[in-house]
Amino acid sequence: MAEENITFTLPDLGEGLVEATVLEWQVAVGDTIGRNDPLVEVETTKSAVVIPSPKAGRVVELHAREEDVVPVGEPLVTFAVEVEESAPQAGIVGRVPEEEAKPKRRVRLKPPTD
Amino acid sequence: MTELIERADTTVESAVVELSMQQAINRALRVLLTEDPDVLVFGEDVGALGGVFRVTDGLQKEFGDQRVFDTPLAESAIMGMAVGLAMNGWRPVPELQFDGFAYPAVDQIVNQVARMNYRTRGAAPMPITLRLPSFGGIQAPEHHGESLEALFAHTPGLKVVAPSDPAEAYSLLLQSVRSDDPVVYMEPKARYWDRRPVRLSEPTDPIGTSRIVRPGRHATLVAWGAMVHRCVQVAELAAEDGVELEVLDLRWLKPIDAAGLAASVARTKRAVVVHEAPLTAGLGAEVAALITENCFRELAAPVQRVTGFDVPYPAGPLEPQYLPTIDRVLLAVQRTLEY
Amino acid sequence: MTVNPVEDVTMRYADLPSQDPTDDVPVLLLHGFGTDFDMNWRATGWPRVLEEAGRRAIGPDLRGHGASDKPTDPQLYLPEHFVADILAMLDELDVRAVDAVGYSMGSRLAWELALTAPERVRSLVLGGFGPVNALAGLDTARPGEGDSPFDHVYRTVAGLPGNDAEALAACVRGQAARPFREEPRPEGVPLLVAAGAKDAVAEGAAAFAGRCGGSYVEIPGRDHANAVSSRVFKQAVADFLGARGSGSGG
Amino acid sequence: MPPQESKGQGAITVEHLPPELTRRLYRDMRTARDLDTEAIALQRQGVFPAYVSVRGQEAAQVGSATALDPARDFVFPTYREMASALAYGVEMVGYMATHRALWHGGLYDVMDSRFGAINAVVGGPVPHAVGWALGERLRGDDGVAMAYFGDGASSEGDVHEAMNFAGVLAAPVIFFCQNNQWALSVPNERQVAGGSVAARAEGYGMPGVLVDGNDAGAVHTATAEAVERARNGGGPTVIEALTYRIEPHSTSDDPGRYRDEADTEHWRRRDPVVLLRAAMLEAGHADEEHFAAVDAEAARRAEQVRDGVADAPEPDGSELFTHVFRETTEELTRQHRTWQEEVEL
Repeated sequence: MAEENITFTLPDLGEGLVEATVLEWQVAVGDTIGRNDPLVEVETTKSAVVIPSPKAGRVVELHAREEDVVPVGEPLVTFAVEVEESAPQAGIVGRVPEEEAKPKRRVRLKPPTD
Repeated sequence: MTELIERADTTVESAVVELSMQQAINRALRVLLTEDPDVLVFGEDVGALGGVFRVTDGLQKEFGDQRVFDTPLAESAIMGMAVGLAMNGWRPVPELQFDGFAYPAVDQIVNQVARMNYRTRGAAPMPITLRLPSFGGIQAPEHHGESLEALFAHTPGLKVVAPSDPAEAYSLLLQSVRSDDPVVYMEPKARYWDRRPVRLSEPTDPIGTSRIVRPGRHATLVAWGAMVHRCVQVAELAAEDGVELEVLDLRWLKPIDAAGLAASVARTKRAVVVHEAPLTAGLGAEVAALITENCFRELAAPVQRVTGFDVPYPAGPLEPQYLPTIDRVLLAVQRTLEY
Repeated sequence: MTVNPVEDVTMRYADLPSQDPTDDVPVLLLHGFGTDFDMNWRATGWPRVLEEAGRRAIGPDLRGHGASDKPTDPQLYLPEHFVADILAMLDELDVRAVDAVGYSMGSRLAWELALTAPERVRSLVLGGFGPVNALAGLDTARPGEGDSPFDHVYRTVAGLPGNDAEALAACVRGQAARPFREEPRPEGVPLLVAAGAKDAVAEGAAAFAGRCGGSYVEIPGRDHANAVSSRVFKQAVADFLGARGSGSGG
Repeated sequence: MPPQESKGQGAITVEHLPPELTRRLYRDMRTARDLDTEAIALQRQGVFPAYVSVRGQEAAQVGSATALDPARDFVFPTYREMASALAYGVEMVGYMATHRALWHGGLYDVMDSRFGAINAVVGGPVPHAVGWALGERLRGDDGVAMAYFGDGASSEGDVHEAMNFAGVLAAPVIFFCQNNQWALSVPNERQVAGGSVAARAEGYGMPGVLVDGNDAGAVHTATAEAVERARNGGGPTVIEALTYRIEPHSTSDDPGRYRDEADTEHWRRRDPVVLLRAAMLEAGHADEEHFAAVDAEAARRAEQVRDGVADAPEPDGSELFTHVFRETTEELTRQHRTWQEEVEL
C-alpha cells in the first residue's frame, strides 16, 4: 500500500477570519488518526473551535506550536495517507466498466486461403 | 506535494506519464486555458463540482470563476451563449453534460454554430469546441448513453472528432480548441477511466486524419471512441486463429479520412465497420459507401457493419446485448473471409 | 426540530441520538450568551465526546439566539422563560430527566432549571460560571460600551453572524433583572463546577463549588472565551457523567 | 401578486385540516420515507446501480399529489417523485423497477395509473402536461394536469415555453416546482435569476404561490386551491414549494465538493415527517398509539416493495425489440434474428 504525504492547511473559518491561535494539539507526530477525529483546538477573535481531521492517516509533521498564530491557508499538519490503488470512482451515473483480463468469445475464425 | 492535482506547466510534457482519459483531458484544458486568455470553459456543474466525471476538476480553483464557470441548467442557452461569446472574441469550450441532453441545443448547434461563418461570409467565425460525454458502456440511465455522431457529421460546417485513448484525447482536444472551426468533441465516457502510460504530445496529424492502431492483412476493422478498444480485443483473439486484423481508429467523424480508409482496405481487401449507434443511417453507412466507392475493385466482400440495433438505447442490464459484442464482430469478419 | 412556542416564542433544538447508548438519560447542553448550539458545542468538539460516552445529546438554541425566535422585549428574557422553554422541549421529547451541562449563561439557566424542576435534573455541570453576578458593573442601557468583564464578552459576541443585537440587549436586561443568588440551592443534585484559570467572569467558582458540596475543576491557562473547547473540561465532564452511570438513571 | 413569503421557519400547525387528511398525509409520507431508506440500502447492496433520494421532500410530494383525483387527473413526473407516485396510488414495485434499471420508464401501467413514465430529461415532460390539459378542455372534461419539475428545470426552455402556452390557452395545469435549492452542484442563487420561480407566474399570466415545502398541510391546501381553480376553468397556477435536497443528488454524488453540510443540518432539523407528526399530536389528530401502528404498517409496506423490486426478473434480451413500433418492420425482424443467432448463441 503506497503512502503519500498530504499537507492540510488552516481552513477558512468563515466570518472573514484571517488567522487563528493554536490552543492545544489533539494529536502528536506518529499518531494514526481517523477522518473527523479531533485534530487541533484553535481560537479566533470570535470563538474557540476544534478542527476535525480531514484525513485518516499518520501524523507526520505539526507545522505550528501551541500559542502560534497561523494565517488561514498556511500549512497546519502533514499526514502520511495510504493511497491504495483506489478503484476509480464512477461518475454521477452508471458504473466504471470492468476490464476483464481475457475477453471471452465463442466464435472461431478460419483464415482465408488466398 | 501540497496539492492533490499537480500544476500543469505550459510547456508540453514529452515524458511518458500514466494518466486516465479524464486526467488527460483535464491536462489539455489546463494547457489551453494557460496559453490562450480567450479560452472559456463552462457548462453545468463544471465549476465547484469539477464536472460529473471530474474532467474539469481543479480548473475553477486555478483559473477563477471568470474563465471556468457553472451555467444554469439549459442546454440551448449554453450553446446560444457560446455563439455570442465567440462573436465577442472569446474561444468558448462549453460542455453539455450528457449526449442525450444535447437535443435541446441541436437547433443552436445546427442552425447557428455550424453555419454562422458561412452566413456572414467569414465575418463571424465560430471557434467553439463542444465537449460532449458520449456513447454507452457504463450502464447509465436513459438518455445518458446516446451516440449522436451521425447527426453532427451530417451537418455542413461542423467538424466531429472522437478520441479513443488518453494520449489521443489530449492532442485532439488541443487541435480542436485551437481550430477556428466549430468542433463537436465526443468523449467516450466508457473510456474515461482507461489509465495507461501515455506520451502527451502536440497534435501532429492534420484534422481529418485517421490512424492505424494495429496493422494486419486479412481485414480492416474501422471504429471510433470506445469501439476501438473493442476491435483491438477482437484482433488479439483473431490472431489466435491465425487471422491478422488491422484496426483503424477513424478519429475524425467529419471530415472522414477517405484516403486512409482506402489505403488500408486496398491492402486487406475486407472491411468491417463497428459503431454503437443504431444501424440504419448510422455513420457506418457513410464509411461503407466511401470504401465501396474508392476500393470497389479491391474488395473481396461487401463492407460489413456491426452496430447497435435499431432500438432505443436500452436499460443497463440489456446494454451488453445491444452493443457490438466480440462474437458479432468475429462473425462479420468470418463472413468477409468466406464470401 | 421545533418545540411548541411558549408565549409564541419558538425554540429550535438539535437532538443527537447515540449509536450505542449506555444510559437512557440524555445530556442537556445549554450554550452561553451570544452563541448557539453549533458554536458553543458542535464546533468545539463536544458531540464527539458524548458519542464516545454513549450518551444522547439534546441542545437548544436558547431564545434570542441561533435559529430560535428573537423577541426584543426584555420581559421575555427572565430566567423562568428560558426554563419554561427547556421544560416544554423536554416534554415534547418525552424526556423525564437529564444531566444538565451549561456554559456561562447556560450554567445559570441549568441551575434555575434544577431549582424549578429538581426531578428533571439528575446532575448539574456549571462551566465558565461563578457566584459573582456576571453582569456586575454593566450599564444595561448601553451593553458593550463599558469596561466590565461582561462588556468584553458582549463586544465579542455582538458582531457574530446570525446574532441580533437588539435581542441580545433585551436578553442582557432580562438576565440583569434577576441577579444570581446562591440561595436557595438545588438539593441532592450532584454538582461539578469548572472554569478557566484566567476566567474573570467565573471568579470565585472554586469556593462556590465547595459551599454547594460540589466538586471543582480548574481548566489551566484558559479564559472565558476558550475554556469550553478544552480537553481538560471535556474529560472532567465525561468522568463526572460516567460516575452518574446508568445505575441511578431514570 | 407577489407570492406570500414562505413561513419556512418554525413549527407547523394542522388545526385547520380534517384529521382524516393529515392521517393520510402522514401515512404516505412515512411510507415514502421508509421506502427511500430501503432504496438507498438497495443501492449500497448493488441491487440498484444508483438511486435519487426524495428524503426531505415528502411533504412537497405527498401534500401535492393528495390534492389530485387519480380518477380524472394526470401527473407528469421527473425522476425524483417517488413519494408523489406512492401517494397517487401508483404500483410501487413497478415504479421502483426503473431504479433497478429493469425498464427506463418503469414497469407500472402509465395510462391506468394516470402517472407519466419516469423521465430523466430535465423539464421534458412539462409541455406534455400542457398538451394533456388542453386535450381535456377541448373535450369539455374537467381533468387537471400536474407537472412536477425542479429549480434546475426552471431554467430549461421547455418549462418557460410550456408556462406561456398554458397561460395563453388557459390550460388546467399545475406547474409544481419543488425548489430543493440544489440542481446537482448549483445552488439557487446561481440557477434561479430573480430568486423565485413562483414570481415568474405573473409574467405568464397566471397566479404564483410560494409555499413552505416542508409543511404538508400548507402544500396540500395551496395545491387543492390551484386544482379547484383549474378544474373550474380558472387556468394554470405555478406553485413553488421551498424545501431542501437533504441527500446528495444521487448515491454517486459527492456534495462535500460544493456545499456546506451545516446548511443541510439546518434543514435536516426541519424534517417534514417530524413536523407533521408534532403538529398532529398538538392538534389531537392522532396519538402515539396511532403513530406506532401507522409506522409499523409503513415499514412493512416499504419492505414488501423492496423485496418485490429486488426479486423482479431481469428483462430478457428479446425485449430489446418489443414496442419499438406499434407495427414492426421487416428490418427490425431481421435484426431480432441477428440477435438470436449472434448474441443469444
